[in-house]
Amino acid sequence: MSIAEALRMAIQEEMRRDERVFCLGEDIDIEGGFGGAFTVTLGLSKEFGHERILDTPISEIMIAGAAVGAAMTGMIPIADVQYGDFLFCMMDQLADNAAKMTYMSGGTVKVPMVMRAPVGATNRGAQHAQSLEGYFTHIPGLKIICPSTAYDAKGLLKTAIRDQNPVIVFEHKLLYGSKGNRAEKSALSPVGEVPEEEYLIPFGQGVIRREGTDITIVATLLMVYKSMEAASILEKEGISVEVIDPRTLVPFDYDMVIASLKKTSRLMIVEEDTKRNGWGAEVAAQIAEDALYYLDAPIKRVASYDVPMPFAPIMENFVVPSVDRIVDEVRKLIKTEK
Amino acid sequence: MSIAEALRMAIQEEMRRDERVFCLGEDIDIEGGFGGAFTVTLGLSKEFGHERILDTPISEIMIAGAAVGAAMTGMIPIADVQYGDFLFCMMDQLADNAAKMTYMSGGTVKVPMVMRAPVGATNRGAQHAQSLEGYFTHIPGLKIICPSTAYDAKGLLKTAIRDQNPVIVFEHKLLYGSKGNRAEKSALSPVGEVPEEEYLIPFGQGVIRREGTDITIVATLLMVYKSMEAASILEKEGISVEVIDPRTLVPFDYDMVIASLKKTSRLMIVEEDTKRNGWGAEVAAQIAEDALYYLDAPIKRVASYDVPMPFAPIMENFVVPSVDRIVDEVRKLIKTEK
Amino acid sequence: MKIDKARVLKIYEQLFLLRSYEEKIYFLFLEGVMPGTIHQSQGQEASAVGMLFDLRKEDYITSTHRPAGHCLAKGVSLESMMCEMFAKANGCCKGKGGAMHTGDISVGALPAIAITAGGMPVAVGVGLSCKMRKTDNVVVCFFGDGASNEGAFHESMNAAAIWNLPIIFACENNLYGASTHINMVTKIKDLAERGAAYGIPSEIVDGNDVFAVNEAATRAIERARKGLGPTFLELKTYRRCGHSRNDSCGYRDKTEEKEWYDKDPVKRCKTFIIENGLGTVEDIVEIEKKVTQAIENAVAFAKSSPDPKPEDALENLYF
Amino acid sequence: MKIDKARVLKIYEQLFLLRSYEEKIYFLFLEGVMPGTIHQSQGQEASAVGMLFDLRKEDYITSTHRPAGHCLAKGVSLESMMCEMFAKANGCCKGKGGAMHTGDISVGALPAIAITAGGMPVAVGVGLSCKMRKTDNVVVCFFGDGASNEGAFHESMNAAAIWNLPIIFACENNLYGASTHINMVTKIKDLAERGAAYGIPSEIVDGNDVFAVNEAATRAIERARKGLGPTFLELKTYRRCGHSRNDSCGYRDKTEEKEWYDKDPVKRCKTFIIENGLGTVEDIVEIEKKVTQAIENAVAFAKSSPDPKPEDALENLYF
Ligand SMILES: Cc1ncc(C[n+]2csc(CCOP(=O)(O)OP(=O)(O)O)c2C)c(N)n1
Ligand SMILES: Cc1ncc(C[n+]2csc(CCOP(=O)(O)OP(=O)(O)O)c2C)c(N)n1
Ligand SMILES: [Mg+2]
Ligand SMILES: [Mg+2]
Repeated sequence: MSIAEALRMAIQEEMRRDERVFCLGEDIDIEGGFGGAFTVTLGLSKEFGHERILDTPISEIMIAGAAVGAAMTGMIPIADVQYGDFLFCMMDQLADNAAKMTYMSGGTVKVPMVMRAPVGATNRGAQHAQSLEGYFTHIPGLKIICPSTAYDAKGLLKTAIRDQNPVIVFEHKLLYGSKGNRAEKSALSPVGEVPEEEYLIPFGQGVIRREGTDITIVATLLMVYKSMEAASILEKEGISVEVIDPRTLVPFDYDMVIASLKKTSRLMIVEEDTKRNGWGAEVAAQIAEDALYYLDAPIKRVASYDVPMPFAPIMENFVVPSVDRIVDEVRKLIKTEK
Repeated sequence: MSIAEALRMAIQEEMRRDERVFCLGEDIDIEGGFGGAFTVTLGLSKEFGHERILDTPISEIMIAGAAVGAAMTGMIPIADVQYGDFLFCMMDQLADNAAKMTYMSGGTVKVPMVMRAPVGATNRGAQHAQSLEGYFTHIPGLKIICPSTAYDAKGLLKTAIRDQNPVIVFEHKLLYGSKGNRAEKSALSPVGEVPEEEYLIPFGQGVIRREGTDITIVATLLMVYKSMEAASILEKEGISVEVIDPRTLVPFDYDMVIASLKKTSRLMIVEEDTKRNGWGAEVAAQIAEDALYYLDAPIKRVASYDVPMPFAPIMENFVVPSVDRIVDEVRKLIKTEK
Repeated sequence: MKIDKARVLKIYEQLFLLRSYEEKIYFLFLEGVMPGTIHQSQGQEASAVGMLFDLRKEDYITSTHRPAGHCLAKGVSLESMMCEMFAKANGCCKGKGGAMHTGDISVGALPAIAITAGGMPVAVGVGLSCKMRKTDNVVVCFFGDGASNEGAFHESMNAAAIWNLPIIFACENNLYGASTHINMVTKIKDLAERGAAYGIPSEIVDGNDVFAVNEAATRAIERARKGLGPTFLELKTYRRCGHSRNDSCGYRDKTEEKEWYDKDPVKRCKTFIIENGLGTVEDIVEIEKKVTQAIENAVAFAKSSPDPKPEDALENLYF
Repeated sequence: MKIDKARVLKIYEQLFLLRSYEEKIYFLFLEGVMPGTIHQSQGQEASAVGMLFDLRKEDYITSTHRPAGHCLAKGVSLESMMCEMFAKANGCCKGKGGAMHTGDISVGALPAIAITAGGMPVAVGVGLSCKMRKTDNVVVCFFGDGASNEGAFHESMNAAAIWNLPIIFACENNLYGASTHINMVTKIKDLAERGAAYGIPSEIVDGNDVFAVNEAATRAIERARKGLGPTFLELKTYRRCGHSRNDSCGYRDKTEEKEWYDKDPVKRCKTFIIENGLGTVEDIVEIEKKVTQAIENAVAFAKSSPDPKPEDALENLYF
């Protein structure tokens, strides 16, 4: 099953289970339309009607604010952000209202809402390419998740929908496996097993995608796959890489990373977000605070360079971490000796 | 001279020097009004008229966008953000337009603009208290400065106005020294010498506010003063603290910090921004990548706890780093031995 | 208009409560016992009371940085309001919200949102929720003249219109956004004209006449309950106080102030009652004594209430 | 209306250029030689050409995610546009901008902004700059029907109005925002009604009649140059193409499409010319050959142009 299908199934199951759950967003299920930019909500209005699959005007402030208001008063909105970049247009509603209402009310109000935001560079230029994790991990009161497989996508989204707090789901455009008109060139579109029976995945539990002993790579979304590829190349050189996919950034599974470091004593963080103050900065800082003594080498961050995303594929491929770059950086890091 | 006066003088001098420079913002110089929330632009319309000291509607998207458009076409806008928190309302214009225009245009367009944003907690609750540095240091294409003295305020703001790129100035509410109706309870309002003759302060050059040998503290704005106070308390215990004020966050003076670490081998970052993914995370991560071997202890970040700012002073004082907390953390860090 | 004696006296009691509460807060603030800042609503009582007098507990309001009147009129308890102002642990927001964020969801008052127009998109969501849950509850969304120039206003009005949401947009036009006169920041004569841009019926209302406001509110609320959609009410009113804490209003024309002060909504209601024999001077005195006492009690209660513990700051981040 | 022969033929040449350019791009895109996505403007040529035909080089435009027509009509060179589409180093944005951000400030075309309505506040700043620098230059701000529901639209219209800025707000109402019909997302009949909410004079224009558009533009530009402030023009038009790349427009009514296809602005102009004897079939053929050749040359030029170097990505972050 593709990630797009897994997400759709999660929404469908939760909407069947709980009538308070509904979707809103731009072009999410217009008759004859796209089902959202990446087909996740395609066809859901057939079963649930257009009241619960609510197509909105192009009004991001309203979309986010409406989600907050509905969540505060008994509903469970799932808002579709057509491209993650547009989160900037709703930033105030998310940072000042969604994230703060429970706290400002002294715990008397809850805001159970989900924002789904596609991220990643796909040759569309600087305003449709950003990975915005680092902006949102910085906001107290939000939970941030980033599923990289169909299994995780379904299990984590269902957990997000049942969470009593605002959750932002970052989904990667090249991992959806969207079909037809909405298919993406150079997409990876991993297909994964998803069990028949219902399951939920708790937040804050990473997975070890590959075991290794020489170095620990922490990566999310598309970078998990690039890191895995790098790992198998490096294996041939006798370098054993452990790849950890934290799956959720807030909360974050530091236990798993630290346990891994005790073994490998080397840490590399691979993210598509730009480097300066990306989510990787926080992970590096936290490890430098809590697990410094396990390290035998500097903490290396491999991230998009600190520039807006350029349009030309030649330049985009240079800015976004590539398998080659990961491989090179690992080699260098392995060489450094304390 | 107070920081508010120093900023006003910088604006005045630059507006006299270059007719392209103008100010815009809400309530910045209405007759009989406040001169901005912190009196920085008070009275400027007398000399420059209301065309160049432009009072705007409460329209943050427009204010930021208008600054971008004016900057792209031959003007040099200085936009007043009444409270830094409202930057979230303009986030898209700043992140997607101001920061990207030069790059997206292949270097054919310049965007010389300044956004002035007051930060800091002053018993106003969660929506008028935020320190937003960490959100903006993450945006490639912006420059971020944070003057903590009158001398720096004038010199850095003048440099910002002459810069060919978008600059965000974070100013601290408790440091302005605003007078009369706009004075702030519990304000520190440092008064500082400002020379007669003109001067500019280049970006990327920190200052050592106090020399020390046992530990390096990197702090900005109000936290510089709290760190200095902590340092003098610790001195009595025989702990010698070096306090570095980077003055600008983008670019950042890593040379100065690393030089200091060669001496002290211990690093603490003190920031009012919330901890997770605050600007201090980037500094810690960068040091863990470039200067790990100089460290004899974990990198400690003392920051606001990861919650929205509570209203009650008792709680606010607990959330924001206090002199006591800094002192305690330094003591602990000094004890830790590699 | 239903003007039976009891009702009118209750309305006066509300007006007087809002006025006395704010006056008391002002006094306490000057004493220096209250932290932060205050944005008060003296002079605008008729809009809060007139709009909310007939709402049900299950109906909702969204409010602004100037929330005291709205909250009290919606039924947030005097004690919990006062305790919040004193930053006490038993304040309506446990001391975490403060003067700009008072509210109590259990009586339908969402915690006030201090970002100008920031509560409007939230009101859209509340209206959507009332509709989707198939209730006939309504939402009164308060905002100011200045807020009508925010993008959030535009997106919210349009959404409420296309979805026929049970929302009453109550624009308290007190002529100023902070120090800025509305004529400096919009070219149109009446903000009510903006309703047409969304297909929302609008009315201009004398915001200092509590009965006029209440009549307009009654019409709008009925439309909303019937599922006929939102209404935009422009309530023309005026601040008798500064924008925030010690603001001497140097930006306001003194004759303008005088004119409006003469239209004091509290006095007007009192006069109306006496002149129409709906109540005696004794009734009035009675009410005022009762309210004044209640406020004194609330202050005493608040002062003797427990402060939050510093570490409480780490609670309630998540629900 | 000044309809001298030369002028009319030049207008046709422009229309045909825009149409042929987009058709060529579409073809190349299907071939798979172009990266990313495309948002094309077939069917909307009359609005770009009619609005911009009489602008000076010193005047400005702001554009959208659908910028090709606007850019070409403002004078961005065909070669630099084509090179940008091919992501070449000598594209109008050096290959860094791409299809959604084409522009060339040296001819007054700001790099297009792909955030819906995101260019409108920028246009306010450009108008402000034109006014403050005491020029009589004007700004044509293009946006779509969908953009009119963004907060940025509201804040920009209001600011332009109060400051009397020399801006022409050109709303290309092609009935859809992506797959969403305008009637689903706004209740009003004509978007032009929104001008009144800001005190901005508005006109409804047949956006598929290049001469009608040009006349309205002429009036609006004159007002702007005279310092009389902004105008809001609603240009009723239609996409002959998908919203983006391979979009089969399954959300559009086929009879609606048929009706609009019959109003093809390029054909209409051609017919007008022939019927009114303003040009011969030969003149037309002449023009079309010339334009077609120019486009072929541009494609050849672009294909043979150098790619950027990977490391070029690190240049131009700051000016
Ligand atoms: C987004 C935003 N911008 C600016 C402010 C600062 N501010 C607080 S109240 C206010 C004036 C609001 O005017 P209006 O909407 O008329 O309400 P009033 O104060 O008159 O009740 C301003 C500018 C804010 N809180 N939020
Ligand atoms: C803020 C924002 N929201 C959503 C989008 C995605 N998007 C791109 S074009 C478009 C439709 C715009 O409609 P309209 O303004 O009518 O312009 P048109 O495409 O019809 O030319 C949408 C929703 C965007 N680019 N920016
Ligand atoms: Mg007002
Ligand atoms: Mg459209």
